[in-house]
Amino acid sequence: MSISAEKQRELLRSMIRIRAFEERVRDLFAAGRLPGFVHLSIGQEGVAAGASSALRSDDYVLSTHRGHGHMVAKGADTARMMAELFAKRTGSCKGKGGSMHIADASVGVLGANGVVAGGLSIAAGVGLSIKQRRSGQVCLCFFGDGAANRGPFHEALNLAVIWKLPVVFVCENNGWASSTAHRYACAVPDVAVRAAGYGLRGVIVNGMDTLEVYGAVREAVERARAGGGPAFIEAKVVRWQGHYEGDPQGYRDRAEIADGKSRDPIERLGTKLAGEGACGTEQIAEMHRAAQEEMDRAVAFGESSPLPAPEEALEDLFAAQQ
Amino acid sequence: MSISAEKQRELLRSMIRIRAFEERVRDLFAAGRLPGFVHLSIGQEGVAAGASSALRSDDYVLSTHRGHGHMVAKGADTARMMAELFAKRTGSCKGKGGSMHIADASVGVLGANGVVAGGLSIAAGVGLSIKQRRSGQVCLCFFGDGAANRGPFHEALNLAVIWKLPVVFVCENNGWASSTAHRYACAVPDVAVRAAGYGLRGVIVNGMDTLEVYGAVREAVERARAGGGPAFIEAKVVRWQGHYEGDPQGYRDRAEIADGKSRDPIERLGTKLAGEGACGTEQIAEMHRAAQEEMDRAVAFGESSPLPAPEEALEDLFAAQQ
Amino acid sequence: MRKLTMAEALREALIEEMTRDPRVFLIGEDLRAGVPFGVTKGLAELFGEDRVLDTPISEAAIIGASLGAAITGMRPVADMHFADFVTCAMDEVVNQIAKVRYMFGGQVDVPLTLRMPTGSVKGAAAHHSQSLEAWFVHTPGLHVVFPSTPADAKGLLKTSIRGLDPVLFFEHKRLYKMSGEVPEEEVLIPLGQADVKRPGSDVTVIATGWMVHQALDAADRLSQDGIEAEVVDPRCLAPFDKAALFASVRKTTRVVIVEEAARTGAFGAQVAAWIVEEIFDALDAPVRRVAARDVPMPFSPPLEEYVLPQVRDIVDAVRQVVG
Amino acid sequence: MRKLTMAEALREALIEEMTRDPRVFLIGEDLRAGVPFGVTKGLAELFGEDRVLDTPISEAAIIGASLGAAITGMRPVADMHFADFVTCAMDEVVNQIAKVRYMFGGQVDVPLTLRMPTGSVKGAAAHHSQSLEAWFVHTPGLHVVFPSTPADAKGLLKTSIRGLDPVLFFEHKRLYKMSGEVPEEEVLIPLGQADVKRPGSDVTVIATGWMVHQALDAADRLSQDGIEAEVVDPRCLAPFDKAALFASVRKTTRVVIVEEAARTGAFGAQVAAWIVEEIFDALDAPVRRVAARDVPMPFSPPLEEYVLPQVRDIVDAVRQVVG
Ligand SMILES: Cc1ncc(C[n+]2csc(CCOP(=O)(O)OP(=O)(O)O)c2C)c(N)n1
Ligand SMILES: Cc1ncc(C[n+]2csc(CCOP(=O)(O)OP(=O)(O)O)c2C)c(N)n1
Ligand SMILES: [Mg+2]
Ligand SMILES: [Mg+2]
Repeated sequence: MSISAEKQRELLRSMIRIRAFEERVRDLFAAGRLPGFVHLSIGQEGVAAGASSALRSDDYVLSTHRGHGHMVAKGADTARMMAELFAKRTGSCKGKGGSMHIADASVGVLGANGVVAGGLSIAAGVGLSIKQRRSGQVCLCFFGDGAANRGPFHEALNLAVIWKLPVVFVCENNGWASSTAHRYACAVPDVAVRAAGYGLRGVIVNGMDTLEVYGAVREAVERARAGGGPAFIEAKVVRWQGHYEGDPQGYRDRAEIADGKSRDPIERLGTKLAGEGACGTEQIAEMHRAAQEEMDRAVAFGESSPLPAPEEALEDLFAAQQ
Repeated sequence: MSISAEKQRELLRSMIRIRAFEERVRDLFAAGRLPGFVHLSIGQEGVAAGASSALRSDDYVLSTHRGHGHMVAKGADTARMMAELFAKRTGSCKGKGGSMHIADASVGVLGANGVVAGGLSIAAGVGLSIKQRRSGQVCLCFFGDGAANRGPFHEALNLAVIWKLPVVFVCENNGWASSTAHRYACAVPDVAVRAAGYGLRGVIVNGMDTLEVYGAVREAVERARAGGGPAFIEAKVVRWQGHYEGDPQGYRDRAEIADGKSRDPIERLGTKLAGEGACGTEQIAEMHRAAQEEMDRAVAFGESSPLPAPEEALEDLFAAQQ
Repeated sequence: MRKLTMAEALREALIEEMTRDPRVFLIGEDLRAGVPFGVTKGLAELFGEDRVLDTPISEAAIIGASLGAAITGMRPVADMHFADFVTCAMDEVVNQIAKVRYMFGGQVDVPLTLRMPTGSVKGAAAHHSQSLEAWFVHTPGLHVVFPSTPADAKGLLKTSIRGLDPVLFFEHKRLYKMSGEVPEEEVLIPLGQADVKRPGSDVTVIATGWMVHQALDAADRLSQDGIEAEVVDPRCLAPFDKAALFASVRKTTRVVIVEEAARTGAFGAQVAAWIVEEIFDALDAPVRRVAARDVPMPFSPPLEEYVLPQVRDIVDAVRQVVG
Repeated sequence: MRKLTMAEALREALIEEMTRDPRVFLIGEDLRAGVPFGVTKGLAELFGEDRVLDTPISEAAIIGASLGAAITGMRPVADMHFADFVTCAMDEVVNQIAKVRYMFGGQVDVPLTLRMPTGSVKGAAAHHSQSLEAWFVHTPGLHVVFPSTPADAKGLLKTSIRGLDPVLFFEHKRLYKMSGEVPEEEVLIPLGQADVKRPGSDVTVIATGWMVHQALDAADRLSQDGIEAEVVDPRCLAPFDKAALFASVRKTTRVVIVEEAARTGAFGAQVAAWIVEEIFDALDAPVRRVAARDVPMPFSPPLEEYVLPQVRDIVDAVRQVVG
C-alpha cells in the first residue's frame, strides 16, 4: 500500500501533537495542578495517529481510560481537552468527565471509558446504527490487552461479526494491564489469535511503526465501509509511563522500559521522512514548535477558564429537565 | 482407546435411566402435575452419560438449566430428584430449587443453573480449589452452544488455562439456544474453534455416539487429573424436545427434529452392543425394565412426600442463623 | 371500550412507534418467536428482521450495543428477556447507559428503552422471579417505569420510546395476560404521574405492578368492613410523583406501602422515607410496608406463596394502621 | 494503644487469618503489587503466589471462581479493585453467591469475603466513586459490612473470613490512610453489632463509612452550641443492629441518617423506614437524611464537593430536627 508523503507528514504531526499534549499533562499532574488521576499514552502515539488518520471526520471512535491520544488524533480541540483535565466548565465535558471520561461527540469520539472493555459493545452498537442508517460511516474501537480478557470483548466481537458491522477493533497491546503482565494474564501470546474464534483474521502490526498501523487500519476501514464487516488488528506497543501517573512500577523491569523508549514511533517516522526528503528536519522542528504553541494555548485556556459553579452538578443528567 | 464391555453396558444403562427419568418428567409435566417449567435432555443422553462415566465419584460437575441427565449420570438419587420436581421437602434441594436449580453435592453435582453460562466460572473456581487442595479431583463443566456466546465463557476459559486448572469443559451443541439457531447466533460454525483462543485444542465429537463422547472425555479427564490443565470438547447433539416443555417450536424445521430422532444414542449403542454380543437384547430389555421400576419408585416417592411447610422458606439462607 | 391484554397493549405500542419512527427498532433474545411472553411475536414479519433483531445470549453486548445505537441516532427498544438477567449487563446499564450523558457534559442523548419482564411467576424460582427495580431507582440517570394495566403500559411505553432519556420499563410477568380497557386513540402518558386506581378516604395504599391488583382486591375486602382504601399506583418509580402521594396521605393520614420485591432495601423503603422526612406531621399512624420476605424466591408453591405478599397481608396491614 | 492505618489493620487481619487457616487465599487484580490501595502489597512474598492470586481483568470469572472455591473447601477473599466494578460481576454476586445455599436447600456453605473499595476519592469521577452498598442490602443471602475505623475493619474482616456465609466487605477509599488505635491482641467483632462512636442525648446521628467521621466532626461543632449528638455506626448494614439504633432513638427521639450514597433509594431510606414502621411513636420530629445528590459523581472538585454530603449539611440537618 502506498502512503502519500503528505499523509505521512500528517501522521507525524498527529503524533507530535499527542506527545506534546501528554507531556504537558504529565508535568502538570506531577506539579499537582490537575485533579483526579491520569493514564498517559506516551510511546503509543503511533496507534492513535495511525488508526485515526485512516478515518473520515464523520467516523466514530470509542476510546479507553488511556484516551487522550485518541481524542487528539481524531481532531478534538486540545484547549477544551486541557480545560477538561483542569476540571473547568469550558472543558470537553464541562468538567464532569475528566481524563477517564473525556469525549468529543462533535468529532465522533464517543468517549474514553473508566471501565476496561466498556467501549467494545458500544462500538458494536454504533456499527449497528451505521448499518441501519446506511450512513457509510465506520466505527473504530480501541482497547487494551487487558480488556481482551473481559467478557464484553467476546460478546461484542461475536455480535459485530454475525451482523457484519462496520467496526474496526484495534487492540493496543502494551504488554501490561496495570501491574499485571499480558504474558501472565492471557492464555495466548497474541490477542490476535482470538480473532479466529469470531471468524476474523487477526492482523498483528508493530504499533511503534505508524505507517504499518495506518496501512492495516486503512485497509480494514475501507473493507468495513464497503460492507465487508468488522476487522481485528492488534498493535504491539510499549507503555513508556507507569500505568497511571505516579505508578512506581515496582513490578516492571527497567530494561523493558528502556527498550521501549529506544523505539520511539515519532523518531522512527521522522527519521524515515527526513531520510527520504519527504520532510526536512526544519519542517519537523516546526511541527514540534507548532505543537508546543498549541499546547501553550491549551494550557492557558485550561488554566484561565472558570471552574464550574457547584449547582452545575445538577445539569446534564437528563435531556428533559425533571 | 479400548472401552471394556462392562463400561459400555454402564454407559447404556446410564442413558436408559436418563431417558426413563426425562420421559416421566415430560408426561408428568404435560399432565400439569409439576410446577414451574422444565427443560429436558431427551436425545442428549449420550453426552451426560458418556462424560460423567469418565469421572470418579468424588469429581465435580457443573450443570445447566437442562440438567436432569447430568444429575442422573453422576449418581444423584432419582427419587430425591423427582421429589424436587414435585416441589417436595424430600427433594434434593428441599423443594427450594426445582428443575433449574437442582443439585446434589453429595455426588459432586454443584448445581444446575438458571443463568445461561452461569456455571463456567464456578467450575474454574472448583478447579482452583482442587489444585489448591491437591485433591486429585477433576471438575466437569457442561454448557450449551448458546452459553458459548456469553462473556463468562470467555473469562472462565482464559482463567482455567492460565492457571492450568483441572476442568473439562463440555459444550453440548444442540444447534439451538431456545428459538435462536446456533448458525445465526455464533460467528463460527463450531464452538470448538474458539478453544484455540485460549491455547486449547478444540475436540469435536458426535454427541449421539456415547462411546466417542466417553473416549474424548476420559482422555481429557486423565490429562487434567495428571496436572495437564483444562480441556475443551464440543459434542454435537440434537435436542429432541422443545426448548422447554410446551414450546410450540414454530421456529424449527420438522425435518430437523425427525432427523434427530432417527439418531438415537441409546439405540445406537444398544444395537452395537447387541451386535457384538456384549449385551443381549434381553439384557437391554432388563435395563429398561429396571429403569422403569426405578422411576416408578421415584415418582411414588415424589408424589407421596409432603410439601414443605411455609415457614421452611426462611431456612437455609445462611449457615449461621440470624 | 375495547379490551386488550397487557401483552397486546405493549405490542400495539411497539407497532405504533415503529410505524411512526423508522429509528425505533427492537433488540433482544428470541424476539422473532416472541419467547417467552409473546409481545414481539410477528413483528419481524411486519417490520422486517432488520428492525426486530434476535441476538445471541450476550446480555452485556446487547445492552451495550443498544447504547451505541442510541447515541448515534437510533432508538433501540431492548428486551432483557427476564429482568433477572440484567445482572449480566449491569455495567452497561449502570456505568454506561445511566452515566454517559452526564459524564460527557450533555453531549449525547440516550433515547433507549429497556423492557424488563419482572416479578414472580408460579414456580419460576430464584433466577426468574426477581423484582430488582430498587437498584435502578438508586441509579441516577435512569427513569424507572412500572405499569399495572394494559392502558398504562401502552401509554407509558410510547412515551418512553419517544423520550430522549433511558428508561427501564418493568413489565410484570403475571400481567401479560391480564386484560383491561385500552383506548383506540393515541394516548401518551407522561412519566412521573401517579394514578389513583381507587379513591378512598381512610388509608392510602401505594402499590406497584402486580401488587396494584392485590391492593385493589384488599380494598374490596376492606370496603365490606367500611374501610375505604385509596389505591395509588405511582406507575413511575423514577421520576416519582411525590405530589400525588402526599396529597393522598394528607387526606387519609395513614399509609400502607405494597410491593413484591424483597422487603429490606426495596423501593417502598424510600417511599416510607419520603413520607417521614417530608410530611411527617400528616401521619396519624406508623407507616406499614407489605413486601416479599428476605429470601431468594423458592420453587415450591407453598414456599413461594409464603414469601410473596398476599392480599390478606395487605388487609392486615391496613387494619393495623386504621385500627 | 498502638495506631495503625486502616490499610495496615486490614493487612494485619489478612495475615493473621491466612496464617491461621491454610484455606484462606486472596484473589483479585494487581494484589501482588498492592495496586491501588496497598493493602495486599508484600503478601505474596509472605504466603506465596499460590495464595495471593493476581488475575486477568475478568471480574465475572474471578468472582464466580471464588464461589466455586468457597463451596469446595476453600475460603477465598476476593478483591473487587473498585466497588464500581461489581457491575461486571453482578450476576455472580447476586444470582450465584447470594443464592446457591438457599436454592440448593442448604447443601453448601459459602465462606467467601468480597472486599469492596468504595466511595468517592478526590476526582476519581463517575466510574471510581460509587457507593453501591444498598443494592446488596436488598439482596437476600449476603452480609454487608462497612467499617469506619482501623480496629473495626480488622475485627470485622477477621470475623467475615471465618464465617460460613458470603460477606461484601466495604472499605472506604478515603479511610485507608486514616489511622486509629488497634489492639495488639486478637479481637473478633461479631457481624450485626452497631457501635456508638460518640454518646449524646439530643439527637441520634446514624452514619456509615467515611460519613462516620463527618458525623463526628459535625457533632463536635454542634457540641459547641450545646447540642449533644449520639453518633451510631452500624458497622454492618446486613445483618443490621436495629436494637442499638432503636435504643438510641428512643433516648434522643430525633434522628439524622447520614451516608455517602446517592440519596434516592439508598440504605438510609431503609433505616428511615425501619424507624417509622417500628418505633414511630418514639419520634419527636421528622427524620432527616443527609446523602449525596442524585447524579453520577462529577469530576470537577467544586461539583464533587457539591454532590457529596458535607459536615455542614449534617450540622444543618441536626439543627432542623432539634430546632
Ligand atoms: C472492569 C474494570 N476492571 C478493572 C479496572 C481497573 N483498571 C483500570 S486500567 C486497568 C488496566 C487495563 O489494561 P489494558 O486494557 O491493557 O489497557 P492499558 O492500561 O494497558 O492501556 C485496570 C485493571 C477497570 N477500570 N475496569
Ligand atoms: C443469562 C441468560 N440469558 C437468557 C436466559 C434464557 N434462556 C434460558 S435457556 C436459553 C437457551 C440456552 O441455550 P444453550 O446454551 O444452547 O442450551 P440449551 O437450551 O440448548 O441446552 C435461554 C436463552 C437465561 N436463562 N440466562
Ligand atoms: Mg495494556
Ligand atoms: Mg443449545
